[in-house]
Amino acid sequence: MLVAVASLTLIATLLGLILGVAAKRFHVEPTEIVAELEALLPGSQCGQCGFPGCAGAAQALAEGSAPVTLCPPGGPALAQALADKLGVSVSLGGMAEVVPQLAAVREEICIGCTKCFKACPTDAIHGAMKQIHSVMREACTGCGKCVDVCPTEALELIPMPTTLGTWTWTRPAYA
Amino acid sequence: MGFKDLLSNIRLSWGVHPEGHKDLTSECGISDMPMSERLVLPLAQHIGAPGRVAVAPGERVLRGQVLATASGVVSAPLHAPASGRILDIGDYPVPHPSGLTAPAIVLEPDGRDDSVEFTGCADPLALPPEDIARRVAAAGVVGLGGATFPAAVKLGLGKRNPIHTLLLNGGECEPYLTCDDRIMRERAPQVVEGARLMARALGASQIVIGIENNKPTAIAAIQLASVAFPEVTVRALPARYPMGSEKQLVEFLTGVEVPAGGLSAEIGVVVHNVGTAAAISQALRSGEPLTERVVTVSGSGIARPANLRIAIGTPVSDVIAYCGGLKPGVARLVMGGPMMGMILPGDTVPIVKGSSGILALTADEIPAGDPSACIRCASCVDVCPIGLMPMEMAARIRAGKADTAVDIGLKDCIGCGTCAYTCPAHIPLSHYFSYAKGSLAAGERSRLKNEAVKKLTTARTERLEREAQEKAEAAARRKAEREAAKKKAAEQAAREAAAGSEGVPA
Amino acid sequence: MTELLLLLVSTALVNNVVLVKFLGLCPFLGVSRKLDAAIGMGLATTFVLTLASGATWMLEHWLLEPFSLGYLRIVSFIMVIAAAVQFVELAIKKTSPELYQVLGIYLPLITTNCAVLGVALLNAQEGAGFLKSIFYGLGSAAGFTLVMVMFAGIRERLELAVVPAAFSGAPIALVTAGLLSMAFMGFSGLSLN
Amino acid sequence: MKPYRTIVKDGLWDNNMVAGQLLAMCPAMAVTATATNGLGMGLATTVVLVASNVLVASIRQLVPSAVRIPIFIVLIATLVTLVDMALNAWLHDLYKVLGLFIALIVVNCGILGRAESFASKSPIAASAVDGLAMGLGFTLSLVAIGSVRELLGSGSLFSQAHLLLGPAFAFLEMKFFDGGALLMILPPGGFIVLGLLLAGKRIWEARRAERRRNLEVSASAA
Amino acid sequence: MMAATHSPHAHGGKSIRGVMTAVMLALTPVTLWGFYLFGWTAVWIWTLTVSSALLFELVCLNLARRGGPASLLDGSAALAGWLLALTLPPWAPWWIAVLGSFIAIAIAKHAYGGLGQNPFNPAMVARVALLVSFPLEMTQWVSPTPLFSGTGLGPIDALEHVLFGEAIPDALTSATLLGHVKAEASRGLDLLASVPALGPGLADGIGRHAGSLGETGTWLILAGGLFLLFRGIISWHIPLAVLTGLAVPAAIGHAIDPAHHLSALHHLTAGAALLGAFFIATDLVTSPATAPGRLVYGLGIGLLTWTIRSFAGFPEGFAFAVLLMNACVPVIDRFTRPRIYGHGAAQRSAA
Amino acid sequence: MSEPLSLERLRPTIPYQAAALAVTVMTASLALSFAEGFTRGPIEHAIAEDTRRSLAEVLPTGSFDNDPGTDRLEARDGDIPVVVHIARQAGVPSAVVLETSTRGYSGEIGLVVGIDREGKVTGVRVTRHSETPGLGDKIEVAKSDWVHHFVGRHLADPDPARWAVRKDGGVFDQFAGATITPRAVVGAVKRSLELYAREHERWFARREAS
Ligand SMILES: Cc1cc2nc3c(=O)[nH]c(=O)nc-3n(C[C@H](O)[C@H](O)[C@H](O)COP(=O)(O)O)c2cc1C
Ligand SMILES: Cc1cc2nc3c(=O)[nH]c(=O)nc-3n(C[C@H](O)[C@H](O)[C@H](O)COP(=O)(O)O)c2cc1C
Ligand SMILES: Cc1cc2nc3c(=O)[nH]c(=O)nc-3n(C[C@H](O)[C@H](O)[C@H](O)COP(=O)(O)O)c2cc1C
Ligand SMILES: Cc1cc2nc3c(=O)[nH]c(=O)nc-3n(C[C@H](O)[C@H](O)[C@H](O)CO)c2cc1C
Ligand code: SF4
Ligand code: SF4
Ligand code: SF4
Ligand code: SF4
Ligand code: FES
Repeated sequence: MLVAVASLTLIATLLGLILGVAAKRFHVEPTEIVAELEALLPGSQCGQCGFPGCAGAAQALAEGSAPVTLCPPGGPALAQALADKLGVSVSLGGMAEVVPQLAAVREEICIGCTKCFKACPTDAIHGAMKQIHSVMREACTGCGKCVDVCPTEALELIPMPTTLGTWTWTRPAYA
Repeated sequence: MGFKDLLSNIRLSWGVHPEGHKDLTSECGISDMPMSERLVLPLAQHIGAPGRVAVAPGERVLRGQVLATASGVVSAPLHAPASGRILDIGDYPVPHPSGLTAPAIVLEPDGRDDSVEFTGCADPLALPPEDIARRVAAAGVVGLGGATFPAAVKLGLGKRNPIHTLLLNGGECEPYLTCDDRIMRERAPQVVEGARLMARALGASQIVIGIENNKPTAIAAIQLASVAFPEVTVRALPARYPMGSEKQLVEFLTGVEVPAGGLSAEIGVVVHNVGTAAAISQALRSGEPLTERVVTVSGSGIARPANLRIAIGTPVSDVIAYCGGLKPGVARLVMGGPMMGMILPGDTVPIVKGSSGILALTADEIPAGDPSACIRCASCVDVCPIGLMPMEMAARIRAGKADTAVDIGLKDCIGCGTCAYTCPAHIPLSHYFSYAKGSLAAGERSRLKNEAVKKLTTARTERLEREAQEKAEAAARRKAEREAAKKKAAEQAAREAAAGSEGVPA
Repeated sequence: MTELLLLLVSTALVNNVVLVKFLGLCPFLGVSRKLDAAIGMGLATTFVLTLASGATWMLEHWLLEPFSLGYLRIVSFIMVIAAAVQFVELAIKKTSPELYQVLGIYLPLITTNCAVLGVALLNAQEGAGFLKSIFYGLGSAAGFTLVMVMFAGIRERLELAVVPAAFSGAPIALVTAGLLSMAFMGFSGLSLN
Repeated sequence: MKPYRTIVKDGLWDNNMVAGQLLAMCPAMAVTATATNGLGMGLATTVVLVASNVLVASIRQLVPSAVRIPIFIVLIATLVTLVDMALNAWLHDLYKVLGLFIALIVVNCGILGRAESFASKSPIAASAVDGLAMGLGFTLSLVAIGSVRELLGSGSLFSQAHLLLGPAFAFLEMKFFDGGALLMILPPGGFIVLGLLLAGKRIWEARRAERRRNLEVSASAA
Repeated sequence: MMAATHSPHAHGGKSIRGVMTAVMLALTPVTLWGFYLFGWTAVWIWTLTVSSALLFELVCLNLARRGGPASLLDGSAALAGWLLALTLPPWAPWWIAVLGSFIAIAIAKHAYGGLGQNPFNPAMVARVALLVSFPLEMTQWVSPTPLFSGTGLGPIDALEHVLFGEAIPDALTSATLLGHVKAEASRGLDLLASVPALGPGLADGIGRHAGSLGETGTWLILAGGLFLLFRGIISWHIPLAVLTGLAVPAAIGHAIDPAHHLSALHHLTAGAALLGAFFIATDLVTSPATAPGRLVYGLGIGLLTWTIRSFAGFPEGFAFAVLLMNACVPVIDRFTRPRIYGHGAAQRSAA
Repeated sequence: MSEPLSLERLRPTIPYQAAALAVTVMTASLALSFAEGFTRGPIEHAIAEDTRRSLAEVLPTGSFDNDPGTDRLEARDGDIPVVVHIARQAGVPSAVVLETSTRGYSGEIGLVVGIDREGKVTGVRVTRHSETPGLGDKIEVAKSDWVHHFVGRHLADPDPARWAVRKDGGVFDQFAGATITPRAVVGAVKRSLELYAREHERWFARREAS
């Protein structure tokens, strides 16, 4: 019995030592997943995802309490990138239905107050004081902040128009 | 057909033999179609940047006048097919499956046919190579084989890669189409001359003209026309779709494959369509730009099938009317061949530089049968000329994993539709691939946009911070100044108080 | 030599650990969604299983048997196995984070991948020699890897199939495992004499 | 911390060891040729699970993470060996029925799974409840699988229950017909039956969800 | 405006129904021959299997709310039932046929989502499941009782037999060649001594011996198979590889130890080898998609069949071999993808 | 917990880890060793009782008064090891029980065969097997009374040629769909009888002499 206890204890001590050393040797810093996720997000802090901004969205993603498709401005490409990062699979089916939006200025009403210009998180609105403002299609994420602040309701969100360059074949219907 | 060709024919394992339907038009000589009353000339008729408008509405233009100039490295100018008045510049329906409109110039011919002065050249073969390319570019010639790549740009490839061979593509493997066949039969000397011009521009020492063996008359005509030129060889190709595809043609005629994602020029080969060759010869001899092309009008739904020389911009409806109109029972209008051509959303769209055919297909000519599940028969694998596994790619795309379809070659797919043609389950395979390529491109666009947005937001945040800091600094400065002033004032007041006089409020 | 080879065949195919002996089912079902992960898991298990077969043989023959400590067999075996697994886990975590992410919670579970302990215990029960023990471990692991790979291949294909909602995921995977196991019954009674 | 209700519901149904997590599959497949065996394995496992959860929860503060798995597993193995010895010595007849399962409990990865994912992070009482709920959920699954396999495979239910539970339970033993589909009591049957049961569970849950939705709709309409 | 339809605007005209019909056509001669050979019970079993397969297909399609009569009539279910019927004992009880169809159609096919989605050959899944579940019923063979010869049962008696399962008259029971060999081998007897009937008679190709419909009529099966080959329904790779994979080890084994190993010819003509090589291993859904893959797959089936026949507990291993190789198909497909144009070592120098 | 802080600090250190494992294992092995000490006796007793009972099952009641479980010797039948238990009535051998084994359909089948002085089978039981449930497992008494058919048989009843399953021309039933298992058991019983016939004098003599 003594042999049993002594030898097993000895082995255990040895194994414990080896594992302890291994744990030190092979120590890996836990990755800052939240920071990495936030780096992927657009960073426009627009709040369309329902979180107080991209940082909150990243936190929720890391916790798994938000789907990777949470960010409308990011679109399917971002969802895919997030899914890859988190190692989950994603079905972009539902995402494609969300038509990207774009702010449009009704020029006849715009008074050039520059409120929208100041509100836009992506500097997508151009125009100087007292001049008609216009929206850059390439930069606007459709967040609607400008619409909220416009005093004359000159701004509205319209679906991003399709051109020959952006048109794509639709998904074939499946029998 | 030589023994070697026979061997290669047996060795080839890809491709299909669609029913040709070429007899509908193969004996119809090329005839001219009268000018329409209104021409619609889209600015983008070629691969690359759309042309830049050079005229204004209401302006009168002459035949051959530049309507839009080339607007980049890969672009081509657009010329007026007739003299007349510019009615409008705006969005008009164009030949595109989406049915969308695109910027176009509308020209009303006045029937006078006044033209600008053309500077032809009696012996274009004497021109220096750069001159040939320059004149081709000025004439607005684009590839007439379907891809509409600006021909001059391709002629410039010789500068970057040593080109040893020019291949002339007389495959015309699409069913119904006979326009290339007719051009080779009727304008063989022009085709050969065009080829020699291009070879000169490219610095290529040999010219191989490949023609499918179902066009014996054309082979004979081209052989006759090229008999005096030792650098030109004519090779019969097995009649098999898609023999006319550049990659297949190159491999068949040279035994070398075009590297994935690369150009055939990388292996010293450039491919041009026979029609393009004829157009180049004509453009250089007469100095006239490309404003018309030969179009096969065919299909069981057309009253009088024909091969017509048609002015660019002519509405399809006029073409159909000229050919006796549609017979009852037409199910589909197609521009191009049935394998790769596009469905036309309507007949108001114009003929463009890339239109090789107008087909009116009846119900028994088009695929019937609803798609059902893939039975993994692998017919699609067997016929794919690229060596892809179409059913596997389609399954991945259907499951929402287009990105993994790329891993197994989606980007290598040439969209030839051979797989869909053969699929017993009627799965729209090539549609899946177009869809996936489109959504991947959309994804890429949105990724780029995200990056741009990200840059913009960071810039804005930095700017706001800077501004805030500047404001703060300014405020601090002002405060310091105020404080200093106050101090000074206080001192002064103190001094004044000390002096016994009334203090002035600051 | 032929005997050892036959032993390999018989442990890998006829008495397949997973499909016939019902050992190691949790990783078999859990890590078979991707072919690459399955191969990784198979290799990790092969390593651990072979290592454990050798280590437990020594334990058995140098300690437990001489001092008749049979009652400590389970505890001592499992301690050695657990330590070996944890070592492998730490090493993979360091050397290949991708593999680590894929194998996830299953790496620690190799410990109780009952195949490892099961094979060790069976070896002890059979009183197999050292080399035979090692080959027994190797053959079992090969069988494990083999069915993992086949199964993962099928599951990758099932991901693309239009499986009815009631069956998609675990249910159809289990039915597939059943059919696979049924196919392996073809080897039952396999004897080479 | 989760409320007890959730812990219990998780263990019995939502996060059921077999039907939800696909853990502890080996015993779930290996011993379920009859419902009785399933019951025996389930009960034996429950005892060990509760004990190991309690033990692990009570020493969790002391265990360094680098060696936690070896420690947990050694504890579990010791527990099992102790139970094995005790039964063998003093309840030998029961041991002859249960012996097979007890050796298998050691390798039941579900037990370590609970130690890792619940007991090592929860207080003792919650761990005990978790062990009990998980164990009973496990038993439930095993009996379900065993019943279907036995019924289809040999036309009976709970055969030899009196050996496990005592003669008073002989009434459980039922015989419906002779013969049956041998496949069901062979290895493939285990997988297939569990697969079909899981599909059934899905369908049932979907129906229930739909019914509840319908109720809510009609309630809100009212 | 017409809806945007993608090219191609032409189709080759192949259809699933056409493919399945061709296979059924190819099976007709051997089936009719089997009817003649085994009499009315065989007719009833075939009818029951095929009709119940269609019935289960209809039920499953309805449950999945997929397709209507068009999907039902694509022929795949009828074909699966047909092939299963060809592998069942011709005097089996009715519930073997019905249960078999259920397993093939509902479990092996529709649980996976129906046509094209199943990784395992439905008919073989059903056959193996039946064999393992009911070894008795599945291994009771009868000697041929040709129609009109007076030895067999009339249509009504045969139906009664199938439905009410009276015992098969002892005088009729017999063993298949492979079953006989296995039984003798299990008693440790020498083949040369114990199987005197191993003359060329067994390989006569008309198959006047006990077995399933698909094990008899060798020449007719071969003819049907060649018909499919020439119609381009199946490619030559799988049949050739299967037969090679079976014949080569069989020949070697027989040369080394004729007392324990049947000759290659016997292996090829006995049992399900030919039917399997041409009609079962070639099932499009469950076989690899590329030529090299098909060769690997076929060789694997042949080799495994020989191994199981020669060494394992079952007299016939074809069905098991098919299922085992079915399971390998995704892996085979993955590692035998064709080389994509323009990738890899294809840059041959210009001719 | 009074010193969580120091524990926090201690836990990651290597010696602590090694010690934790060592202490666990030590406690475990101590506990097991003690338990083993306590249970060894009762377990041995229970096992002996088991053996005795299973031997008694294949012997006629009241045909012996010794403990055949301990009155044993080892023999070989070809390459199969056989344990011979001798039952005595007042010291005189009255019967033997052979513990033997044979290869069935899947793996070994363990058997005990009781044989009385005249060479008649007094009982057969299968002690372990892994035959297919539903097919080959009818050799268990719990499943079927098949093994009872051996009782009273001896080498001349039936004559040796018919000591086989019906399928092989013998008198014993095979099971529907399973011939291999019964064939194996019939063969093993026959071989036991032959072994007995060959060797029993020696067994009885040696024992009586000692
Ligand atoms: C599937 C496919 C089929 C094609 N068939 C032809 C053809 O029959 N004739 C042809 O000239 N070009 C055909 N092309 C286009 C050629 O690949 C190539 O772009 C063209 O020959 C280049 O000549 P171009 O620039 O003068 O048009 C085909 C392309 C594809 C993808
Ligand atoms: C779907 C179905 C499955 C059946 N399965 C079996 C079975 O697995 N085993 C069986 O013996 N009888 C089965 N039967 C019952 C048979 O019809 C028949 O009653 C039985 O084989 C009588 O044979 P016995 O001598 O074994 O009692 C089944 C019947 C049906 C309808
Ligand atoms: C799944 C399965 C399990 C089997 N198990 C046994 C078995 O336990 N015992 C046995 O003798 N035969 C078993 N067999 C063997 C077959 O029934 C074999 O055909 C039979 O033993 C040969 O005897 P026969 O001459 O009665 O056909 C099994 C077969 C199968 C398919
Ligand atoms: C050449 C060919 C062979 C076939 N062989 C089988 C077969 O062996 N078993 C089967 O169930 N179905 C067979 N089918 C029918 C069909 O493919 C099968 O039911 C599918 O596996 C169901 O998804 C075959 C079909 C064809 C075209
Ligand atoms: S929707 Fe996207 S961009 Fe807007 S705050 Fe949320 S994560 Fe940031
Ligand atoms: S919606 Fe308005 S505020 Fe938002 S990005 Fe577009 S322009 Fe800027
Ligand atoms: S469309 Fe693409 S996948 Fe289909 S055959 Fe052509 S190249 Fe191959
Ligand atoms: S041709 Fe159609 S049915 Fe055949 S494998 Fe390809 S996609 Fe599937
Ligand atoms: S119980 Fe989980 S691996 Fe065996």
